[in-house]
Order: sequence, then structure tokens, then C-alpha cells
Amino acid sequence: MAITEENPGYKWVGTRPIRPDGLEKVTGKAQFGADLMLPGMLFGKVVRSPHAHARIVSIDTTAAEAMVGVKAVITGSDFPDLAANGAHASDIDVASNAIAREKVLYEGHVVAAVAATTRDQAEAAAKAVEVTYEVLPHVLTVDEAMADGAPLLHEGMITKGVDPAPENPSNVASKILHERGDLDQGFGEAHVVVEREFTTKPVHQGYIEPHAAVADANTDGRAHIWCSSQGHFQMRAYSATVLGVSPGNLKVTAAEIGGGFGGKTVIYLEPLAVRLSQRAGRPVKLVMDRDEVFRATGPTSGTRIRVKMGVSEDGKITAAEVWMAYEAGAFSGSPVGAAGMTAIACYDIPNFVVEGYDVVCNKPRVAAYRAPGAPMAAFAVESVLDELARDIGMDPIDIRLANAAVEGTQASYGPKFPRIGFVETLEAIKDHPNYTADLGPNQGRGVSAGFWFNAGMMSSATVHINENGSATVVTGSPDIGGSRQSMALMAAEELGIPYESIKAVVADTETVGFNDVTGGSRVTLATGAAVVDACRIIVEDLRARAAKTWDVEVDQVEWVEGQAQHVEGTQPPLSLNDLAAKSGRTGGPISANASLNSRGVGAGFSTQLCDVEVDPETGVTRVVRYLTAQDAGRAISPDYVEGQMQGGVVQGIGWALNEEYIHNPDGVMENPSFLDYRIPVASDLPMIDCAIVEVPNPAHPYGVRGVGEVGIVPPMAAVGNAIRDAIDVRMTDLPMSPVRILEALNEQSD
Amino acid sequence: MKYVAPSSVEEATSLLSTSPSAQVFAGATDVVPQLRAGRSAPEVLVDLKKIQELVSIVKDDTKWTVGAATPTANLTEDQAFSEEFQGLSEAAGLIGSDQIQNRSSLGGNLCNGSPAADSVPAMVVNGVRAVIAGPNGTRVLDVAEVVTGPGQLSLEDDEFIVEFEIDRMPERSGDAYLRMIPRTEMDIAVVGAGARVTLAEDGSIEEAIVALGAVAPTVVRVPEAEAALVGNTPNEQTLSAVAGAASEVCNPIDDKRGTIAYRKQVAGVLAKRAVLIAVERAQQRNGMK
Amino acid sequence: MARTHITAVVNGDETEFLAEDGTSLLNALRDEVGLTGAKEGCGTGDCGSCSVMIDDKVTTSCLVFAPEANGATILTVEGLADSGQLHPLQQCFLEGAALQCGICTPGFLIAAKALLDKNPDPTETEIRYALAGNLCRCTGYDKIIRAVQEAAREMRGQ
Amino acid sequence: MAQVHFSAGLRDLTGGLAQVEVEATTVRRLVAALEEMFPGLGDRLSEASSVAINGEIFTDAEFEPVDSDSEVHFLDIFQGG
Repeated sequence: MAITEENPGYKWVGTRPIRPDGLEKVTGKAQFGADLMLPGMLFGKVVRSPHAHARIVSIDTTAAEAMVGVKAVITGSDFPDLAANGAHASDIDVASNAIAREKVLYEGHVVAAVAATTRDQAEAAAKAVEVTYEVLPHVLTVDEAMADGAPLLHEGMITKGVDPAPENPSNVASKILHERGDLDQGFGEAHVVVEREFTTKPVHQGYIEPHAAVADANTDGRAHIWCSSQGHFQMRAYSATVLGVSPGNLKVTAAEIGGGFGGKTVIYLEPLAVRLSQRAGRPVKLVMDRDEVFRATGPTSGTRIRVKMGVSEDGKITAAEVWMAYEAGAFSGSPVGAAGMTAIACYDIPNFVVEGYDVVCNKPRVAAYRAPGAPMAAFAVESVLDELARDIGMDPIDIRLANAAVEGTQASYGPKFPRIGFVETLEAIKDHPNYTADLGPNQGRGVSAGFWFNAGMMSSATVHINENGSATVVTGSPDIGGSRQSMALMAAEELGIPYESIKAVVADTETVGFNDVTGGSRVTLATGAAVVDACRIIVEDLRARAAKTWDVEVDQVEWVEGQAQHVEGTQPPLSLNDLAAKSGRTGGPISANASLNSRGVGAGFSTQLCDVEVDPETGVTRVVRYLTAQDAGRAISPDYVEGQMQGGVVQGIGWALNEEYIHNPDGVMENPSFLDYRIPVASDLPMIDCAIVEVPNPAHPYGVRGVGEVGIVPPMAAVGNAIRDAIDVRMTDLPMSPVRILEALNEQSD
Repeated sequence: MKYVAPSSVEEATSLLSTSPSAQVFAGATDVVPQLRAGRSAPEVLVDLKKIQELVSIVKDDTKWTVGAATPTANLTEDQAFSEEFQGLSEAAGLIGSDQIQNRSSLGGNLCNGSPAADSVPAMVVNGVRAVIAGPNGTRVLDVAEVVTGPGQLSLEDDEFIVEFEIDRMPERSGDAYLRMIPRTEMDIAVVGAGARVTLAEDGSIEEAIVALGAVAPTVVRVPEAEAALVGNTPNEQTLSAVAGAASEVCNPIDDKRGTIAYRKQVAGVLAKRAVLIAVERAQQRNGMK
Repeated sequence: MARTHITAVVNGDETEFLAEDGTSLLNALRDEVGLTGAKEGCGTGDCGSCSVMIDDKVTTSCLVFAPEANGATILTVEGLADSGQLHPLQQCFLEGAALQCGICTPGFLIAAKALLDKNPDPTETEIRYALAGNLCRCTGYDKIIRAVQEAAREMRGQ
Repeated sequence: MAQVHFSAGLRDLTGGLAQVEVEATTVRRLVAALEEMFPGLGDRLSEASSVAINGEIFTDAEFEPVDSDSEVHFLDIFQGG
């Protein structure tokens, strides 16, 4: 592990104790989305479109309603028509994606839902809902969607960001543009220019837990929802919008969440479960099958990206031109904006144009996926940079060092970088033994780098001191990968009490203040800051209580290692236990809330090194060695920082080699299973070596930057560059499957 | 849907002849996904695992008899069997995860009718015979004759496979099975290749059988490859002929798992490699190497 | 649909329940027996989250018809700890941070137990192949493999 | 005067200008001043952008202070995963 700055004497931060929720999760007690059972609960089933694009002519539910055990059947008309109500466009999209009204826009789009007393009855009833469609022509890719005369998904869609605005509607929702300097001049100064075109396929977050929701509605309009999501406050907000009720009427309890990676920031089942429960007068559970997860929940965009870059003889990038089109799926909102901002953000480039398009097509609406938008752009840019380094005979780390963004560099997306740790990640790779390890026959080595903003946003926390001096830390950020542990570690550090005497919990929407989603690598930063703030309020309170007890001024009291000490030592110390036991005498229970809109987000960088071996006769690629270096700012919980780094890398390896959505010409997904949507299995991988770099974020009390996302940005190019090194073939289309590699090898030998 | 578990072959056949819509199963590792996908909806599920002879492995002087519902894990864990039929044991061991291995069977793998079934090319090269029970008694059919097309069997609706007969491996012989999948596990073969060779005393190839999976509607033999091998050693020339013949005999499809061109090319590669391994095993077994 | 009365020893206790014949053992365990430790991640045997031991053999309970369990001995993750004492695998998963979201953990623990029952001293490669039927999307498997190695060492008394 | 920079996507509303100087003490006052200079820009900024002040990125930063030597960039809103 490479630590660039010494740990400043923390007792708990940076240690590796057992996570607070671990016991429940290794004993099977933890309650995930589908685990809840309520008395009288019904099972629901969703009816989905078999067509990629069709007008709903009619829906006949009479047969389904008449079936044994069926208690409710709902369709789009059971929800308010937000478009008719003049709602905000993005809310209309959320509602239209939750259940279709006039048109279905992708295979798997919801058209109805049923609830019945058993699973089998619900399935039978779902099959009995008769939907008549008028099938419309569809578009599946950016190429098809942007073609002249392409069928339109949304007849009124005029491209935003183009001046003057186009007169005619199209499938292009918006255009983004970033530019600086003079492109012609930059390419004129280049010694070598490389231009390549890349494509990537939609890939799914692939969380192992399918979406699940249980709703229990009351007759007074209130309802309780249990669901696994990355943000139960967000689920509440979206559900309220779709149902047309006040958020305060909905209580959402966060079940344990079985993976999300961005894909569980979206509602699918929750408002349907509530409406079914209202109609049936009983609790309703809705759980997706795996094939529904693939067909109807958010993958990330398929893309087409062109990159042209030039370098001087000494490896300085003189110009970069990037063109990118991102599939949004059925509704606008692909991550092309972030892609445009991140594509070349690792580097200090004087002349560039980055142009991007958000394009709708007849596939499921894309959802966030770990550093949304950045990985595809990085695949393209880092592949071209690898070519440039080869062309001028420069070491791949050295060329990145020669152009690396540092503190004060004006980022390609606008502002100047504060203190960042990109260079340190490059050096960590270069210093690691993997960088010079021997390579065997048909083996190759690739380097790639990535940038992600990380996010802040809103968080709340409550800290209670219990009567024996233990503490309960309450947040509203679902714990998707060990965040309870980082909350408890920071609270232990602040309060000066043992980690083991702190319980960290995730509370429902009525028990703690608002929290934005667990996403954007924000929880340890923002929710962590709220926990730190709440702890500091408590420490102030404790000092005041000690001062009261000793009859001294507050400034005579210090809080050291969990106890109040008199600065001159004239009083015996008062421990937290003492103060808690007698809290009634000093003002009552000891408790504090803190809420904030986080500031001081620290950008994340990752540099990765991949060794592969390619079988030149079958095109099969195996990763034989992998190293990832990432700037965590501060690793509050190093076990789970490594876990995020390793997990991001392995998702990236899957994206690089095998994962893809395959649609037939009718727009029907052909591989909606874990058998044919091939995420990596244990035997596909080596150990994933980690170098945690710590360049503290000056704006956070512990220097946290956020670690969840940037790890998935470099792997595709790292693998591609290693394949190039192994077999002399540049792969420009993802996934770099055996079929594609063998095709490329055949072309090369022709 | 009704579950029944007959305890004898006779009980099972009579059940099948009286139930209009019955599905026999052993491990159900293919049956359950098909039910879930709505591809079949039988009225009766007939569990064959409670019939003793269907879950057994017996060796005598001339042959092995393997019950059709025997979990493949039992086969791969049977040391004597796995040493004698390394290729067939490995092929059986490729059918899914350890979890699946405790359920999957040679009978199920064959009767699913998938062109990509891993154990089938390995059974074909070893000349395995299926003993089939029906209302009128039993009959014996070469495994190669059981599947007639994707999902299509030459068995009647009221027939099922009781056991497989596998003649003991001759001297100076070895078998092998290789498959290509994009991952290392948990995939359906994109191409599969089985080979068995018997060497003459001088070390040349006396007999060779090569069979391919996943490259045609059924498992296919590669007679030209076999002919090229007989009387020769596996030198560059004969191996190249094997590869060429294997690619030539393919009649694959383009699908989500692979392309025609890829399957043809890799069928050649795997056939060649499988032959080499089979030869090596034949040599090792007889102390030639 | 026909329902069958099933008697099985589940985590050491003789247990009786009714289940529809075509339903999976997984659903029966979850809905009828109330043991929700085994999870459904795919329903087609591809993810391993529903792994349980039936008569000492690990399998994916989503592919088992409930009536098949009649007379069987079943172990789920809930039965892995022995009178409140965690199994070494559970302890090593905790100490080694071998879980993130935790949805796949019950399946991994059962599959790893099945491996160590058969092979107390597996190589890294053997562990990786033995666990290939269990998908984890969070960890990249690194810490899971290490936790199994550590548990194997402890169980061998090293 | 704070230096305010516009991404290329905003320049259809600024008459092509990439940068202006504005006197303001908070982001809200800055946005109001920009709306006065370039009608329509204020709405766009308050609806669909985050703001970076001296390199630090904020969302919903209406009352974040802006100094006379601040460098301010308006960025498209992006989503995290």
C-alpha cells in the first residue's frame, strides 16, 4: 500500500475492524428487499411489453381480474397523467418509465401489474392481461436513431444545446460541447496524430439482488414502502411524484441492498406496489425476475466515440478532438454530459474540442452506473494515448506524467483543480513490482488512467449517546458496501470512544433527516461529514456539561480520548460513561443532529496496470495480473476502500471482455440471464492488487475524497492496451470478446 | 403440476404411458429454466432419481454401467472411472458449477437435446450406448443416435434412458474433450471437441474418433480427420488435416454465443488440441512417454 | 397445483411444511419455512445465491423442486453457526471484509463449506473454480478467496 | 470582480462570450446579475447546473459566497452512480 502522507495519529480512522452489520450478513439474518413477509401479504407481478416500440391500442384486464386469488390489476390509467397536469419534463419521464400510458418504448416496458394471493396466481393473471399493440418501427443504436428519417420515440423532441434550435424533432435530446484553444494549431504542432473510432455496448450494473419492493397502503392515503435502493428518500420522492401524493404520506424503510452501482437510484416497482396495495387493501410484494432486471432496468449507454489526438516528440499532447454519441434508452438523460467533462480531464491539453450527443432509442432507459459516462470515453481516449506513446516510443506512464493534471491545472471542464493525486497514482504504479514483472509468451501489459468528480450533496445524521456511554449513529444513507463502518470509525475518532461501543444504523425516512442517494462516491464524504458535525456538537455539549459539573468555564474543559479533562488537571476526568449516566442532571439526553449540503468535493483519480494472456488461436483473453492505484484522499476504512477498488476493476474487466446487451432485429434482448450476460466469475480472475494513495482532500475533516466510482473508469483501456501489447492488435469495439479478437487477428494476418 | 418419484423403471414407464403431459427429470438443471421461461408446461414432473439403477456406477470386466440420472459429481469423483475415461470425466465435470454438478447427469445432458452439451461429444468418441426403457421393455441405442436435432430426440414420449454402457478403454488408448467458452466456467460451449485414439504398438495411431459439439444441429463425427490420423503420428501435417477437416464438417449458426466463422475456425483448433491430448494420454497410460 | 406435505431435517430440526409441487425448494424455504438466508439472484442456477446443502451436497435450491426435499437433510446459512459459535468461514468473512453488500454471502459460505468438507487444503485455483458458480458483483472476489484460504488454514489447525 | 466562465454549451445564451466579469457576493446575486446581462441565462443556470468556485464544486449553492477574485465556472449537472 502506498501512503503518500503519514496518518496523523488517528486511533480508529484507517483501521480494519469488523463491520457493524457483518454478523447479520454472514448468518442470513439481514433483511434484503425480497425478504420481508407481512401478514396477509399478496404477491404481485408486472406485465411488460414484448415489443421495442408500439402504441398501446387497448388493455383488457377483465379476464385477469376474474381469476382465482386475484385482488388487484392496475394499468397506466391508474396513475395521474403528469403530462396533462403540466408537470416537469423529467418527472413525466420518471412516471412514463414506471408504467407506460400511450406508447411502450422498449421491450420490458411496464404496461400493467397484478396482485394475487400466491405467486402462481399472480403469474397466471399477468399472462391473462390482454394488451393490444400497434407495433411501430424502432431504433436500437445511436447510428439508427440519428439516421435521417429515423422513427421518432418522442414526437416533440427538439435537440437542446444547438444554436439556433433545430426546427424538426429528432431522437437527439441534446448536444454538449467543450472547447479550448485552437484545434488546427494544436494538430499542426503535433509530431504524431492518431485517430480512431470506438464503439461500446450497453452493459448492466449486474447487482445480484433483483429489485424488490413491499408496500402496505392505508385507507387514508398513507403508505409504507420497504425496498432495497440506493436512496430511500429518493424512492419516496419519485414514488410520490408518480402516485401524485405528498412525500410526507409515504414512509420508506431501507431494506439491506444487494448491490446497486447506480442502478438502484431509479424507481421501478415502488409506486406499482403502493397502487396495488391501495386497490387490494392488503400489503403487496413485487420482486423482479432476473430477466426483468436485464430487460427493464437501467443498463448504461452503448456509445460511438471518435478520438483524434496529437503529441509532440517529447510526448506533450498538443490537441484532442472527441466526438461522442451516447444511447439514453427510451428517455433522454444519457451520461454524455459527464462523459464530455471527464473524457480528457486527466490531462492538461491546450487545444481541444469535445462534442457529445444524448440520443434516445428503443432500449431500457439507462441508469447511472459507477462514474456514469466516464468509462466509455476513457476507453477511447486512453487507447489513443497508448497508440501515441507507442508511436513516439515513450513509456506509457511517462507520457501520462508528462501531461498529468496537477493542482492549478485548468480542467478540461472548466475550473482549476485544487490539490489532486493523479501524479501520485501514476508513480505508485511505476514503483510497484508488477510494472517490471516478466511477461510470458502471448502476454502483454497495459496502462490506463481515469478521472471522476465524486459528489457531495445533502446528508443528515443523528448521534445519540446511550446511558452507558455507548453511541448510536443514525444516518439515512443505505449501506451498500460498508459505509456503516466508516461512519462508526469517524464517530469513534471524534468521540474518543472505542469503535465497538458505537452502533451505526440506517434509519427510515421518518426517523432521520433527508439524505441524498448512496451514489456518486459521496457517502463517506458527505454523510461522514454530517456524522462528524453531529459528534462535534455532542463533544461541545459534553464539555459544557463537564464545565457545569466542575463549576468552571467551558474553555477550561478539553475532550481527550473519550473524557472531559480540566486543562489544569484540578478535577478528576469525567468519562463519557460518567456524563451519560448522569445526563439528567446536566440537561437531559445527549443527542445531536447535523444536516448539510456538502462542500469541498475532492476529485478522484485511478491508474491501473493490467497483464493479459491471449490465446491467439481462439481469441480468449485471460487477465493474469492486475494492479490498481487510486487516490482515496483518506482511507477511513481501508478494507472497504480496497473492496471498492477491486470491485470497480472487476466490473471493468467484465465490460472489457464479455459483457454486452445483445438484441435481435426485433429489439428483443437475447441474453437476459447470468448465463449469457457474462459477468466475471471467480476463476476468471487473479487477485486484484491495490495501492491506496492518500492525498487528503483539504476540504474534508479527514481528507476523504470518495472511492466508489473512479475504479471502473480505466479497466477497459488497460485491458485493451494489454491485448495490443500481447498480440499487436488494437481493439476498438467492446466487448473484446474471443470472437472479435479472432476476427481482428485474422484481418491482421490477411 | 404434480411431482411424482417412481421407485422402479416399470413404475416410471407405466406413469409415462398413462400421463399425457409428463416431463422426466434427473437434476432439473435444464428443466427448471425451461419451465420458468414458459417453454414447457408439463402436468406431471417425474423424478427419476429414486430409481436405484438410474443412480449408480458399476464396473465389470468389459464395461462400465452408469445410471442416467447419476449426478456428474459422482462420476468425476469416481477415481477409477476418471482415470480410465479422463476426457469423458472432464467433459461431465464441465457441466456447470459444483452446485450443478451435484444435480446434472449424463442422461439429462443428453436428453436436453442441446447441440452444445459437453458430455455428448465425449460419449460419442467413447462409443457409449444408451439403454432405453419403454412400455415394451428396453432397447439399446448409440448415444450418437439419440439426439436428432436441437431439442429433438429419437426417444418416444414414454421412453427414458435408464443407463449408459461404456466399453472398457482398450490398451494404448486415451480420450479428451475440450470446449471453448469466453469465461472459465458457467458458460455454454461455443465449440466443443472430443477425441479418442488407440495407438498401435509402434506408437502410430491405429484408431481415432473425433466428434464436435455446438457446431451443427447435433454432435458431428469428423471422419476425414479420423482417416487422416489413422496410420500416422500426430505431426504437423496430420494435425493440420484434422483441423481442416473439423472446420469443414461444421454447420454452425450465428447466435449470441458465437459466429459461423468463429465456430468453424475454433472447431479446427480444438479438434487438433483434443487429439494431441488424447494421444498423450494414450502414450502415458502405456508408459510410452 | 398439487401441494405436497414435506418432512425434512432443516438446520438440525425436523421440519414440516406444505409446498406446491412445481415450486422451488428455495421459495419453499423462504415462504413456508421462513428461512430467507438463501437468496434468489437468478432463478436459473447461474448465480449461486440460493446455495444450500442437501444431504451434504451443495446445490442451487432454485433448481430443486420442493417435494424433492422430502426426507432430506438440508443446511442453509442460518444453520452454519453452531449454538451461537460462528463457523470459521463466517468469522473469516467478517474479519477479512469478504462481503460488501452481502447478498451473495450466504451462497458463498455454503459453497465454500462444501469445498472445505471435500478438500481441506485447496489451492487458490481450486477455490476459484469451486466458487465459480457463485457470482459476486461487489468484491471482485479477492477478499472472498483470501477469507476461504484463511478459514481453511484455521480449520486445519494451522 | 469575479471571473465567470461559461462552457461552450451555454454560449448560445451569452452571445458567444466565454467569460465575463461580474460584481456579486453570493452565487444567487451572481446568477441574477447574469440574467440581467443575458436574458434566459439565469434560469438555465439555476435549473441545470452546478457551480465551481475556485475549483470547488457545489450543487444548489445559492448562498455560497463569491469574492471579488473568485473564479466561477458553471457546469452541467451530472449524476453519480
